[in-house]
Amino acid sequence: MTAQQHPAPIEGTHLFDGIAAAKGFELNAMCYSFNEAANRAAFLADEDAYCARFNLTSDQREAVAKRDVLGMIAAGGNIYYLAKLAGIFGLNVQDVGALQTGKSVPEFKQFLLDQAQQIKQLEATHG
Amino acid sequence: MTAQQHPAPIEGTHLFDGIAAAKGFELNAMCYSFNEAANRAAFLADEDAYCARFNLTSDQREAVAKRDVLGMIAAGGNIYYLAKLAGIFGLNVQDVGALQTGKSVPEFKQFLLDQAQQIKQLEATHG
Amino acid sequence: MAEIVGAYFTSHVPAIGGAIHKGLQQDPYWKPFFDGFDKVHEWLAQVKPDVAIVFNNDHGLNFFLDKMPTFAVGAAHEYHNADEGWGLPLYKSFQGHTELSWHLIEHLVESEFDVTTCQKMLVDHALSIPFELAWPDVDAWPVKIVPFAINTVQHPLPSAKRCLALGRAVHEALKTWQGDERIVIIGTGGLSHQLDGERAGFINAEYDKFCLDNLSKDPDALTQHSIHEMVRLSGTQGVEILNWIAARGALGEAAASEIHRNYHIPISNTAAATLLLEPDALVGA
Amino acid sequence: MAEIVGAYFTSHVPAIGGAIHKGLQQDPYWKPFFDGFDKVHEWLAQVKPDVAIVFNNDHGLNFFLDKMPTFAVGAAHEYHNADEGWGLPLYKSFQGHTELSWHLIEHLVESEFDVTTCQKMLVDHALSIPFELAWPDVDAWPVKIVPFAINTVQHPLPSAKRCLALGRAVHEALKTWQGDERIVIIGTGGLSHQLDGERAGFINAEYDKFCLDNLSKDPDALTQHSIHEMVRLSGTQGVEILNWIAARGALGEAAASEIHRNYHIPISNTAAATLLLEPDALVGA
Ligand SMILES: [Fe+3]
Ligand SMILES: [Fe+3]
Repeated sequence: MTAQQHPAPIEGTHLFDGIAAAKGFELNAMCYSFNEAANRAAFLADEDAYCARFNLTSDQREAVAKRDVLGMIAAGGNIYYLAKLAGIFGLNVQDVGALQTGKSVPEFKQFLLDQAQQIKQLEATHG
Repeated sequence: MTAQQHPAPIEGTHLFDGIAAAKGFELNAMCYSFNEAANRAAFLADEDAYCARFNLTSDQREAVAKRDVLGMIAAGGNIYYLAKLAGIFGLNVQDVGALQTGKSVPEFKQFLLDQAQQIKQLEATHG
Repeated sequence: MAEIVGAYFTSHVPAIGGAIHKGLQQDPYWKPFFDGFDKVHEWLAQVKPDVAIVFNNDHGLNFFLDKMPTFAVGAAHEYHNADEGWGLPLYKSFQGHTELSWHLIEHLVESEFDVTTCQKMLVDHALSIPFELAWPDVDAWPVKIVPFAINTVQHPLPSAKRCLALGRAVHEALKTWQGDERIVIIGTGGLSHQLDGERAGFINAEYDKFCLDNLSKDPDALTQHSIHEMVRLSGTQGVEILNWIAARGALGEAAASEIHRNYHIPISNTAAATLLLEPDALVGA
Repeated sequence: MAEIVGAYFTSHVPAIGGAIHKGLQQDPYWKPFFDGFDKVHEWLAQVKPDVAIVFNNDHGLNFFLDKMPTFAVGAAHEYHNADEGWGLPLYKSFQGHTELSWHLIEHLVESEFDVTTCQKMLVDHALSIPFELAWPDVDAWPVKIVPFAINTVQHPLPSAKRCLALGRAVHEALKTWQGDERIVIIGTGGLSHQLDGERAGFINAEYDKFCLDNLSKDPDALTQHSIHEMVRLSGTQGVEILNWIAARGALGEAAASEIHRNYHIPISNTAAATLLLEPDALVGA
């Protein structure tokens, strides 16, 4: 099918291609619904009922229940939509980054700050 | 703007271009809503209120009130959406054709039947 | 290895659905049109397709002016019909072939076609009627589909040249498809007709003949006319021939043979046509 | 005669909106980023644009997977922000320039770009934040807009080459526009960042420098990488550089001069950059 055309996978990276999208449609549809405040409230009021309404697969339902971001991605979730679900749990992109990389949130933030060193290295190389 | 790029107009023909679409958006949006039976019923129950809800322009409102198809087109209506409005009035595409060409419905139907002669003419020419 | 068995083209006038529903196939008004399908049934029974790639146009059911794609490609697991505004009985649903959809989409975007991908898509009479005509007595469609919707509503429309190129890019994509399906290409709509304006009822048999004569052997001939010229020649809705042109492109660049043609005036406001083409050489994918 | 005054590029990280809202511009974390806008304010006050053509990407507000366009063009009278899922204060609305939108669309479809036209379109932080940064103290935006949304969500994405060509086609279209506006081109998003997966937090200053160095003089250099290579080099969301590439194309084929650059790591999970380019020759339209 299409996989054969793809070059080597990128470590720790999951391209949201057609195969992922076909798998993740229900989960992403639920997350997209969270653009509306009433839907966020309905999810918080009865998470099971809300997930059932969107026909989540069992993998998707389990990943949502566990707040398992990598599990959601494995089940076809796309980060742009998942970010709306994360917002309901009060999680920002650093929290989500920490969850996925196995770091604590302060560690993940420090990891980001440390990357400023790349600029100094470049300046040293290129003058 | 874009008009200058266009070749000579086609008699009796109104291209649904950007200028028409920008003018007709509200009317077409109302007609598109008629895909839902509840909306068709709401229009029939209170035409004025329904038109007001979609912010029709006065030209659009007048054309709808008069069942004036050419007026709707002049006000930016597109036939694919207008056909849904026509359906509410029980009008099919021959009725709409008659309204636009100033023919009676039987005359318009005969006009269509008569065009079968084009085939005989072609056969006479091409053998 | 997948095989392209040929292409089937037909008009999709909504009233045809009503005639089928009422069983009017032998009525004098309808008989000359429906009689053109005996050969289609025979051919389909012979070539036995299991996938259809369908080029059609939406009539204000799935797309509105808020988001009007030039080329939309379905990538849904299933496609449902819905009320088009007239409260008519709904047509049967279709099974999608999502893997093939994404294979085509991958190739099309790589080939610089800027398609809109639709993981949900309602289909209207333009897709259902050609199927009702082709397989009149089935409970479920015998083929899975990949539907393409070409913008014939909001000008500017894609040119005939661009639509032919879209079809040909689909053909190229099929060459690298690893499945073993038997694929039929379908183009729907037209031929000449005009629903709107003082010229409503316009029909042009000469231009229709030009299109029908050239589709098999020289489809590039149809790309000589601009959209404006096509509207002049075939009417505001006659531009649905764009679906036929794209479908012809999907059959490949090689010449094809016309194995059946029916042309009748009028069905409703339209010059109605049915056409079957077979590729001259067996087209493996 | 319309004039293209130059191009303004910036990251659009949602957290920037929060920092503006809380007045954190002088906070040590934010200062190195916000200080990069003094020059932008000065430049805009000098070149006084009244129309902006903006290349950005939707983040799941206006588009969903049911209808995901490769290239969408706004043709609305006005564009509103809406709740993106976090219940944050809404950003100001924008006035559209529908005549210019349709002029561009006519040219683009004629040039075989298969755009999706949007007569209603919600805009998200990707459009609003660059405006909040550029004109921080206005009650209403001083420019009308024509927004372009490039698909950076659903793979396959359009290639860098295709996005550059899209921008260049916009530039060609501007040459035949009869208005007398002063047009600024805007590209938003990036630079390198990755929100998802085990590689979340990935940043690549070397690739960002390659992009920034080449945008002015040799934007074609950015088209050497496939989308897959771009994800590898810049992260899953770093592909928002596609918006910058399209915007650079709209400035024209000629070389341009970099008149300002700011680059800072990190803003949120992102390498944040701000860039101003001016065409080397005055570009009349
Ligand atoms: Fe049609
Ligand atoms: Fe972004």
